[in-house]
Amino acid sequence: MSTTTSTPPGIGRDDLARLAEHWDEPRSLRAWFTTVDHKKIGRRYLVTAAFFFVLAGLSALVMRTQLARPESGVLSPQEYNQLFTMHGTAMIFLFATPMLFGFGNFLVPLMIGSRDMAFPRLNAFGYWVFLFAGLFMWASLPFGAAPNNGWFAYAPLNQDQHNPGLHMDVYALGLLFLGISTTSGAINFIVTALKLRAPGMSLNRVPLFVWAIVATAFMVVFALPALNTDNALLFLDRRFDTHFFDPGGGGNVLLWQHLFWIFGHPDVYIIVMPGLGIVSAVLPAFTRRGVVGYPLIVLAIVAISIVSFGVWVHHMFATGLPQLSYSFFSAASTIITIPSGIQIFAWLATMMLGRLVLRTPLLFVIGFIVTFVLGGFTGAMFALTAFDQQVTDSYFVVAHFHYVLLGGALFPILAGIYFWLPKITGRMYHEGLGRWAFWLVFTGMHVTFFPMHLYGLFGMPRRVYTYRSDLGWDVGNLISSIGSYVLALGLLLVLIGVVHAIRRGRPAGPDPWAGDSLEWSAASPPEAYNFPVIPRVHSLHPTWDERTAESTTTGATKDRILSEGKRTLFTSELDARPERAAQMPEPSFKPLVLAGVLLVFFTALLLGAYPVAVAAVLAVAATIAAWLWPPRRPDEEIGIAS
Amino acid sequence: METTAQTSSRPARRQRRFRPVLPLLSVLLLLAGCSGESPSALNPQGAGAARVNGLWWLLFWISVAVFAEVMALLAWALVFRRGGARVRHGQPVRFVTVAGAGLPFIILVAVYGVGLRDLAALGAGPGRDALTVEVIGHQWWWEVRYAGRSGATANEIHIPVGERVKVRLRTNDVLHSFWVPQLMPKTDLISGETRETWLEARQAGSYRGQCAEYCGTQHAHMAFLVVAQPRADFDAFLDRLDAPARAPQTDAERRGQQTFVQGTCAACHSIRGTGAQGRVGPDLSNVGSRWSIGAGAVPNDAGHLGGWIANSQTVKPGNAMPPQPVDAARLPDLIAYLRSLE
Amino acid sequence: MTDRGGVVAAATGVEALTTEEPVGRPTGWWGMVMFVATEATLFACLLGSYFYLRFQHGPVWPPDGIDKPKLLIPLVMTGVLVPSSLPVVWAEHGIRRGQRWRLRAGLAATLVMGLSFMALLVIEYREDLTHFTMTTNVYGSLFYVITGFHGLHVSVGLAMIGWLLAASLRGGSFGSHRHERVRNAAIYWHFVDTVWVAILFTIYLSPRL
Amino acid sequence: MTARPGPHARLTGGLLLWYGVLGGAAAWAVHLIAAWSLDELACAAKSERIAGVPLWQALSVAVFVPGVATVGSLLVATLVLRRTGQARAAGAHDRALERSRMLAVVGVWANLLFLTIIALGGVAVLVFPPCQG
Repeated sequence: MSTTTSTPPGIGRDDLARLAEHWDEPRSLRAWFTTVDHKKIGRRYLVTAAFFFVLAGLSALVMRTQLARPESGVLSPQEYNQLFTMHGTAMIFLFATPMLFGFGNFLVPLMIGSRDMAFPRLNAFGYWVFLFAGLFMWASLPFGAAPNNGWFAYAPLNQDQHNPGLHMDVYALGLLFLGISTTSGAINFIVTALKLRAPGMSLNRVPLFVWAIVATAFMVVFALPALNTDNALLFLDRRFDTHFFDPGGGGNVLLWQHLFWIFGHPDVYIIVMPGLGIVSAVLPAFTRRGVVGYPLIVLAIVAISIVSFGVWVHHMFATGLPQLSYSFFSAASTIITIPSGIQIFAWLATMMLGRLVLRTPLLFVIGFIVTFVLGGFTGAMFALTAFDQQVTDSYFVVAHFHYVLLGGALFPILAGIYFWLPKITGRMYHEGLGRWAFWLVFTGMHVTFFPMHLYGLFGMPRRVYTYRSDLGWDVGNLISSIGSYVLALGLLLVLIGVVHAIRRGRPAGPDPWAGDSLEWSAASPPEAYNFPVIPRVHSLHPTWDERTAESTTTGATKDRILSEGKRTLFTSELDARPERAAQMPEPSFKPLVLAGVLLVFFTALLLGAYPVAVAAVLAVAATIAAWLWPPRRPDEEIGIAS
Repeated sequence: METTAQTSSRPARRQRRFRPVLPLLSVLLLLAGCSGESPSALNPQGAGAARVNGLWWLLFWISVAVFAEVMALLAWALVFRRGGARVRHGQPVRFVTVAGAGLPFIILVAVYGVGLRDLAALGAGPGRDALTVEVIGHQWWWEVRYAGRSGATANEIHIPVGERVKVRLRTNDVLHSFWVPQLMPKTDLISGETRETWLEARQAGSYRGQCAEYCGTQHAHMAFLVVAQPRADFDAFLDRLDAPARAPQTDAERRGQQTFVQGTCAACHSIRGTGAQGRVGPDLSNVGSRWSIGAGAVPNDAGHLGGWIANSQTVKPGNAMPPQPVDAARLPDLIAYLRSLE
Repeated sequence: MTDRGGVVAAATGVEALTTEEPVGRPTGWWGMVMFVATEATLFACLLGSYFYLRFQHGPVWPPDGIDKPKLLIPLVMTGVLVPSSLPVVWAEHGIRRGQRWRLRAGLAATLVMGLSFMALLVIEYREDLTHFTMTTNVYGSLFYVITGFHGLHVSVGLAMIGWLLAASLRGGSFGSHRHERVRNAAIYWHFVDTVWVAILFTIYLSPRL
Repeated sequence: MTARPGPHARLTGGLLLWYGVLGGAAAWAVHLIAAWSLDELACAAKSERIAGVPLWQALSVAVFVPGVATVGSLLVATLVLRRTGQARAAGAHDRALERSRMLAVVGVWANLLFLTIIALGGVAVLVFPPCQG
């Protein structure tokens, strides 16, 4: 940083014009279908996931209406069973993960000072597949053919002879289809975070949110195959009479549970981890200081994501396996509490040292701490086999995981919505509406789910469509149902707040919160190229750091402006040393086409039109071949020895 | 920084936002007191559930203490770190590691030890030659058999008070889970396998149990009753299991028996000592004395029984019994006969 | 630096310990490695399921009077598939030096070997199907699904190799500056090979242990 | 310390760092898979021996060997922490140093956690008969 070398003056007008020319996409229908811009794709993920959230939430409201009174007849058992299955499946697979992937898509490139994801077209493809898979699954509901076996779909109830009809075919195929999106998205996050960080952002300067997303992505890469195996074997059992889960043919029903939970427990953290990352991202702006103990939080993220793979049998503590086997998993399930504890106390310490700015995002973070801690207690209780055997599959466990998931994912998501809305839309939300929404959501959440602990302990099993009035469960259920309406009202206010901000909100400016990470040094909403000058990062809080700020103004250099073509900078994996400027791909229809062909494939499998499915496979291969077909270049350019 | 956080004993003005929590906690204690009618795990009546109840209260009070700690720190920050507070830039790593890792570590390792002890206690079942009940799960009812006895009953498990009874669990179809909250935690019924658990009731009485593993359309109506009796009553019950069902006494009952044996009923149900030997549905030899119809779906009285026979699908939609074309004139006799079977 | 103590000291010195590793891999390489990682996990789940079902099943395996799998064809298949990685390596090294003929010849050799593997698989199936099928029992299900799933992966690998060959025959596609796709397809092909060894052990050799 | 490490030593050092960070995790994964699958599958086959070895002995090996590997990983992480601390005290300030130091902190803590989990599993091996349901 010597001042003697000739410092180029910031970025010139002509460079800005060239950047706009290379990166801007026209506002046309064609551009809408072909976009590869991570910000547009991120926004679509957010909106689509929110739509599925509304559907899954309405399912829950109908169920709570049914359960408000004993022996009520709002729903038939068949309807109830489909609704609770769709509620769980959609909340987990179609809301939580994609919503957080939406934040990741929008934010990761901005936070690491890049101009896009590593594979922008793959990113677009991932979104289309998510959309199609979500519609594929929900479309079964009006036909009365929705999955009806609970979100973990235990064998052998998922088998053809016990569960005829398309229900579980929709489940197996829908999740396999969706898995393509989740996997491709995860790989994209990993590669983006490894290779596209701004120069100077070594691993010890990576924002905690990015750590969380990358850890999540690694969990997806190693956990999802277990679910895919399970569903593929299920589909074969149902359609082609194999015997994997059929004890009559030598199969084993517990194989389903092992494979499911090898996926399923990491999946809990796949949902919660980005939420924890959001908390770590929100806190600095509202405490006016960095989060305490950065390496410890990184440790917590890494440790949780690894240990989460070794706790799966605690979901099977009542299946009668040897107690010694249980104890290995009990040990891991107990110890996984410690990294979570470290994070909680690091956040508390941050709040106790900083200066609190009590705005809506911070309110949701506080709501998160209260709720998640309570969910954590019951979670640690489940690690103990003896206690687990008493409360598993009761409403106590329903209470537990709603505390963990609403606390660990929904509250951070809502905090994130208010926090980044100015960045995403360029407009501020209405603070009063935000506070009302918080109090309604917080109150509604606890009124709904706290009583479930009690009637769970009082003996009410989960997944019952009704109950008798002489069992002492009436009052608790009625309170829960009332709470669910309060919660829904609060969430409606969130929606109104977002619409209000987009329509009427005052312009936000690039950095309304005086935040610390790089997205706050981009415009609101960001330009198509994110950063006119890719910054050179000098600290963990680059936007609070003058040297980093200088690197984009008076210290701007040609190799970080990169206005010749649609380019961004690749850097080295651990220490982010600049490697090369890379050309980024142009918009394309191919991601949409490929996702569409896959939709045809899965629909054909569902309906048993196997020749169509085979044709679709060929179309998939052809689309991919065309997608990746190398452009023809002169021999000298590509380097052919004559 | 640690000092400021930990020695602050000034009573903080209670924050509005934490108000909902305390009433909820008091609701917990209140409801725990008046849950007498529930099959509550917090009202244990057997050795297994009592073990877990002890563990629960240990975990509960630990949770209350840690929650109070977290809330106190949060409240402190909210009271003293707003407005004009000056930002401090330390890295209180020791505070985080002691409060977030050290203390939890000690608590968790201790609790893990207690958990192992309790698990071992749950595993210590009755001896080899203990009385054995065989429970077979069906969609959606429980078949109950006793080793060495020919008869069977349904949705009702009789055990002698104060004895540890071995329960052998099998399923005829999908997974179910055997759960009597007041007596014993769950054990799943695994297709293709046999599992074992045990029951022990301290006092005579009826303890409600229910299937806890989702098992299809009527998972909600798959309850059963554990009836703990003095040994003499229990022996009498066992003896009745080997004897033929009570013979019809009145003309109406005799006509009812005829309808049962010659009609469609006998295709699925059996009554000991008659021609009815169907094995699809529950054995009805003592149906008149049972606590409910349809595994807890409705009370066992004449009106509900008639409704059940005519069309059980309105009572328990999806169950395996089709509507019965029983002549309206014959139905009262059939009801009278079945009610007489005690 | 020749004595052992010196080497240990150098490797545990602060400079060595702060060496950036991994480093300098292109995005495509990382993408393919992550894809292979998730695929490998999928095979691990399948093979894990095999052992789980086998040991839960009882002492006799294969059950129901099915013979232990014969080894001749699978060993020939191994002899064809495992060495087929060599021409890919050779081809990749060639194109890095700009030698297009080596790319073409190497890919063609691999393609032939891979296709032979698939042909042998068909022969193997025709023999086996006379004894048992996928629906006979869980052993049949495992046998055909695992080998079939691997066969599917070989087909995908062959499609990649064929695609590379087609692109290289056109010209103007790959050279010493542009060979990332060759390397990525090579990684996938090596993966398919490696998995076969695990399958050979699991399906064909382990029942004889 | 003074001689510049050659490429081979650098590669070894770089990989050693990762052993210090993730060695415990890998060892624990091996421990868990081995211990669980040996126990569940042997008991399902109604046997308390594996290839002639009593099951509890096999399980003890599945606890002990990964435990030792985790201790090794812990020592390496501690070494990196010390070396980077010394270099820092000597006035070095480069990104790679700080990055390695952070990874070493993560490694030390992670290894302690994994060691605890393995040890608690070992306690269970001592407490329970292998196949009690």
